[in-house]
Amino acid sequence: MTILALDIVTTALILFVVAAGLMVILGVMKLINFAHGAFLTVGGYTAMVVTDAGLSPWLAAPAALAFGFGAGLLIERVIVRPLYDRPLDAILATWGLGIVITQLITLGFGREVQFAASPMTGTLPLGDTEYSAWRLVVSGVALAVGAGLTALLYLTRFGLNARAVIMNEPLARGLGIDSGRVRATTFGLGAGLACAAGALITPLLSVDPNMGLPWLVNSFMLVLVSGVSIPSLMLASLLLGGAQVLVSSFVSPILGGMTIVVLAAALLRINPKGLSLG
Amino acid sequence: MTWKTQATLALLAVAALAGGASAQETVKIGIPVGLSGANSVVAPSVVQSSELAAEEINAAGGILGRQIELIVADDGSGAQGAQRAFDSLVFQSEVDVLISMETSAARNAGLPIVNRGRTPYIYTSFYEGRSCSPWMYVNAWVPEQQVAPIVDHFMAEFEAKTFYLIGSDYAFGRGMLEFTRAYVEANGGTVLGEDYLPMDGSDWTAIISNLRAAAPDALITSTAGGAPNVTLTKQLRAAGVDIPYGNLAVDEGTAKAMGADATGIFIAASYLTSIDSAENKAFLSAMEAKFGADLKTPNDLSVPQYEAIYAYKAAAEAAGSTDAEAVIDALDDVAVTGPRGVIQMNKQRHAPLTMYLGQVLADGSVEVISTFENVDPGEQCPQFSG
Amino acid sequence: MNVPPVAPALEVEGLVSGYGGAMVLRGVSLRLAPGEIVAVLGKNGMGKSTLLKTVMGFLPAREGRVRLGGEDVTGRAPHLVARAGVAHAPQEFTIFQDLTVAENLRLGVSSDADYRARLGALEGVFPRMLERLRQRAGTLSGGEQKMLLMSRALLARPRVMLVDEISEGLQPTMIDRMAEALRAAREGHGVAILLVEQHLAFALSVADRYAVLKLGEIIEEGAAGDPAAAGALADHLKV
Amino acid sequence: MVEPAPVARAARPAAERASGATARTPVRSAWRSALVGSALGLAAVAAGPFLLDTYTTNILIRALFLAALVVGVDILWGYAGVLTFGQSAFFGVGAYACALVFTHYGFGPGWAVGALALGVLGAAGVAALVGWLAFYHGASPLYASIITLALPIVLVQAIFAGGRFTGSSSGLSAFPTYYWSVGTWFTIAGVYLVAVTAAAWLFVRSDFGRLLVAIRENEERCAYLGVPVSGVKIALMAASGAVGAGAGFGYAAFTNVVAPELGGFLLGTELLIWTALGGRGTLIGPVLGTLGIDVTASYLTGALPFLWSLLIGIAFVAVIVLLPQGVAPVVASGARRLLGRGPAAPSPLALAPAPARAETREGVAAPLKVENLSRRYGSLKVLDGVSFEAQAGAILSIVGPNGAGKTTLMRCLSDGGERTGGRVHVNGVEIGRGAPQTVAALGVGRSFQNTNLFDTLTVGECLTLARYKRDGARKFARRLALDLPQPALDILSATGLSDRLGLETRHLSHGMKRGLELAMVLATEPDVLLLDEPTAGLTKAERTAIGGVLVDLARAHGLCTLLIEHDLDFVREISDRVVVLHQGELLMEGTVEEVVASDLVKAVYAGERAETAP
Repeated sequence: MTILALDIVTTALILFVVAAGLMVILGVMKLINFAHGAFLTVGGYTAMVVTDAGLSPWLAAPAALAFGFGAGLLIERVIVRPLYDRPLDAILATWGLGIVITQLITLGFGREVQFAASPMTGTLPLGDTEYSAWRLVVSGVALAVGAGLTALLYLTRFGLNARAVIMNEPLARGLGIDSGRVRATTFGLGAGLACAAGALITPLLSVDPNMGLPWLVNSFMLVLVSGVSIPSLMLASLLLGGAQVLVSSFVSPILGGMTIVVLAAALLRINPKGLSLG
Repeated sequence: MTWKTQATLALLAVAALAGGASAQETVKIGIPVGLSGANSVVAPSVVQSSELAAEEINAAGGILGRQIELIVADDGSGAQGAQRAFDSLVFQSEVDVLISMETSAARNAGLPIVNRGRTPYIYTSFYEGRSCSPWMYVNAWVPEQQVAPIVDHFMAEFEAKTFYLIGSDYAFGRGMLEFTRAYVEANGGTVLGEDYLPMDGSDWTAIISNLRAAAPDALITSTAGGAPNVTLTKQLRAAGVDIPYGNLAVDEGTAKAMGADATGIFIAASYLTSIDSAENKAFLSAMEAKFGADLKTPNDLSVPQYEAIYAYKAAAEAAGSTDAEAVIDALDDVAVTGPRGVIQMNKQRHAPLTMYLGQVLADGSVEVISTFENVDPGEQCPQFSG
Repeated sequence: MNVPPVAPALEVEGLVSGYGGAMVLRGVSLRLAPGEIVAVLGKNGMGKSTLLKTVMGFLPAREGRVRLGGEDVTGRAPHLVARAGVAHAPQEFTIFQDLTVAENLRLGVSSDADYRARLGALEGVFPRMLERLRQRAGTLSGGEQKMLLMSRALLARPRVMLVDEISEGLQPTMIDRMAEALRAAREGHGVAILLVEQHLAFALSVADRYAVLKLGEIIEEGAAGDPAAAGALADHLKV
Repeated sequence: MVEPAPVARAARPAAERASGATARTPVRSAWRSALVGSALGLAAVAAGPFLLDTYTTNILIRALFLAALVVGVDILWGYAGVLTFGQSAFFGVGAYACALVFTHYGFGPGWAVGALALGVLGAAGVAALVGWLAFYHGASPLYASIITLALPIVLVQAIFAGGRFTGSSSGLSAFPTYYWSVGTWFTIAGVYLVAVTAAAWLFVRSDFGRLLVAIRENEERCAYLGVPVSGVKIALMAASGAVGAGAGFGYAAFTNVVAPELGGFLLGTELLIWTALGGRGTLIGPVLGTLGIDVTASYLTGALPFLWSLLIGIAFVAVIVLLPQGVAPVVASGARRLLGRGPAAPSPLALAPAPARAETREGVAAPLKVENLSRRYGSLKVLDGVSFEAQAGAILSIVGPNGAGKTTLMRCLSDGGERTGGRVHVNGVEIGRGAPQTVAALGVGRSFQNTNLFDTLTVGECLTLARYKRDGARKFARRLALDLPQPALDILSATGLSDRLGLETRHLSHGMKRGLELAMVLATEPDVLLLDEPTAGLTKAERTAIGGVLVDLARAHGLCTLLIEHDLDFVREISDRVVVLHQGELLMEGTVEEVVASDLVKAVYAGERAETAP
């Protein structure tokens, strides 16, 4: 029972941290970034490069965050900016971008499955049982990311400007806020978070050019259901991720794979606002 | 895979396109293999051993006096890619023979094309058994040859009564585990659970929790070769699972690549680098000499590939031509001595094999625990029993 | 050409703009000296709000120029116009309903340090805002929302304020407060104010000059103090 | 339902004669181009096996089946604007129908026909279900995309869950099938593609095809004209699903292998890429794009697999960002320039007056009755307790300052889903929660404040569209004669639109757009006319003309007209009664004189009315 509860909580938090970058971009830019899966992959390869270079595997996620932020700024400038008023085209263009990134990775690193060293292995004792140490670490990081994003949005000037742009962009511009810059920074932040998440989940997985793809659709569904707020993304991850664990454990792991998609589509049909808390 | 090998492949393919004029002079061997996808971990080693075989044979005068030309095509480890690869090799490059290590999905997708193109096909991957085609021979193991050593060892050595089975949901995974379940139950054991994840699945959390809840004496897994095997093993280790762990799909190279996580895994194989024979030592040193630092550890998938090329040479020479039907007829009769010993595919298109039970050590090498001579593949394709 | 000794705070010259194919402004020219208050009067749909939106850069000017202190800002993005010293108090979607009063006010000032330094100045004009800093703006009454809107514009310390129908729906006492606030802004910081209004009495009590906009053109201009103006204007504006 | 009125039938030959021997009518040219294209296509199919080697023929067969699938994607996305990621699922359903039946049940001509029927009907059923989920009234386009994205994922997981039955990840192969020669399969695939493409070609050039474009450009407006938008999209989805399943069936029978990838999300996105690169909304572009890219991919996978995918990826991004319409239109306009042919053909549409409707409105209650209507957004009350009646033959103007709730009122009267409280009766029938097309069917016609019509439709096409409620839409042809009610004809001739039936609406002047807007609403023959600022931005002369038409409509045709107006002079000239809204409440209702004389109203307009803070 404890294990099941831990499975649910850690799965939810992992889903949260993986989806956070997508949510940030959708929230501020109203833009669905289908290159999210590719960004996760970039994070995995960053982890591999960092550990191959002999650096501490703990540096993988921060390095991925920094790299993703820089790449995100560039990508926003070149590809995303012309698509702000064409949301469906933006999905397609970012999907295309994902293909390009995946192929570039393949050209650079080869298409085969590779490995990155883990910062830690084995289990941690937890009450009367023990549990995967790295899953617990990732869960902790996810909570920190949630807290950090909340602080960024609610305690800083950038966060205030970003929220103003989300709520009413023309009014924000009329007050002298450069919404273009807010968007660019946000895209960088979202890309950085996605890359960092990719680096974080790498110790649980292997590194290959398509490693991020399976996460894309689930992240997408969670973010849409959550209606882009941090607490509701947390809630959506917990409910839908929990359902996935339950279905996988008690019904079939294969049906577990589509739990999130089916539940999200149904929830959005019943209430187009999903689980939005505000 | 690096830029360099890729460029080589590209050159090979370009050479194949441009080489129409010299088609009469070379023997074309098509190698559809999973350079991307699940098999990408082992595929480079298969390509390397093929290259060595071709180089050795060409240096010794080729087949029937003709040089060998290898044409490698990526099958993406799946059915869709295999169709393209087989189509291109059979109908575009018009190869004389297909020799390849592939996933079961890719093999199944390729067989109709092989049948249509009437091309001999030597399948060099261990698999779930009972795949039959008038154009296909198999020189690697099937469950009848491989499962018994591991289960027997677990039952005898660890007094294992209860087993848990985990696999990738595809023909090989299910085929192996269904055989294992039957074998366990026939020997008085119990199977507490049998769980599958799709081939592209990477989150084994729920399955591992079910496994821990069931608390079996031993675990046997049969996943797709590359990524699923790695993610499952990593997550098992991360969850602290330390019961006897038999892995039906891991090869020596992958075990080495997985590092510490692979330590202690039991494997049953028809080839291990530690086999003490002159042929094996000669093979290993030739590989070392040819590839040096780029060498991928030879393994239970790349060695049958090496031997199959020699088997084709022997059959073509016995038949006196590369005519497809003549070669198919001759393949039954030729025996080839290679790193694994003497191999003859005369049991319903399959081969009796010497099997080794081993355990992965901390340095990634495999320690041989026991040896089973000439294990029979059993009833695979009765229609070819003549 | 004679350059005036002090460039006008805001100069609009031959402005043409509109939505899609429909031209709402058909060549409007206006000039505000620093510290001057000008009221643009007219009925609904005559182009008053369009004039302010075009000055801000929300709508592209098809023809004509907009200058701030002599500097041509035609075609600049709204945030650049705002940074050049223009505060816009629009008529619709005026405040961020889901942000607090304090956050709304902060957004009016480009730096948080300036915001903290200037906040006290509201004490004399709209002390109620200081009491409600932590309240969500959407829960304020209609009149308080207008105060917030005006406070935000004042805190920006702009060179030019564009004020769109601030009097609409307000009680007379509140209208007087708005008038005081506008006069104080002009006197304290020399702000030039362009008022768009339908409320004749209020407009004429605050403004130095007036202009009447009808069907996108200025059809009449004059000094607000002229006693004849009120009567003539009432004709233009009656139902 | 598509049968034209007798008058029109008599008029049509005359219209055709009038258009002259040299005029290329879109209808005829569509049939002619379809015939020529089909002939060329079939010739290529016939010649293919003789000219191509086995390998190329092999990969072309697969590409031909995929191209037939892409036709459905292009119709949905390129024409109707539904971005679908899930078309591959229908392909997969067809393919698995073939494989499952042949593997597990039996093989033979009867089984083959049965499996094909199972696949096609199954896919159509799944598509209809998906459409029902995705296209409810008020659904965002994004939601439809989400559902189409979920579909292949669910299908693939279902295939995985099928274990031995579906072959799970490995798929099924080596089931019995027809080992016909490659040439025969090539012919089958080629003929299927040519037939599908030709039918689609005629379809998109029909009145119904223009309806799809109209839905893409302005779905809401279509609904208000009485077009059952959701029904149309669901039917379209089902039809394209059936066509895709047919292609999948052929693909599986030919290749003898099915795998989950055939129904997967990745293939779905590839279809979009081919469509985008070929040029969405051109049919031929995506078909050629599919053939070109898929065949080239097969040739290059061996040699340059990543480089090729990389180039495709870069081209895709570039096309989406820079050339949203794809490469084909650029090529086409270049070709047109070379051939010196203009893009616009004169419209052959002949207008005729529709017979006056026989039914009378005698004895019916007021055409429009509003009781205690309210609309809240969260805690914000935009309308509160509004009640009034509007009479036949009278013009009721709604005035009030900005933000009084006038446009919201219009919305609540024309869409049953909008109001939060109260009742609206149209011709004595409560509108309930009816979607706009339902309310339109009750007799409400609404014009909008902004004039975004359907940019790429011509004036004639807009009018044809507006007659959908009365005349339906032809699925493989264009109508040549259109009956319009007299008032609509009057407006068209008064604004000069009747001479510009072939002109795309984006080229119209603002005044003409207003005129067309009004004519379209009148073409639906409403009993209740809701007009939101019909004179905004018009010149004095245009106002007067429209005012005259409105008065005439009320007096001579007995229409019940509701009008939102800012220009109070205009209101005074034409209104019978006036309703004044202020802050969501009905401040007063009365005759023009009463309202003008009211001090209260004056106060509101001068901004002097005391507002009590809530």
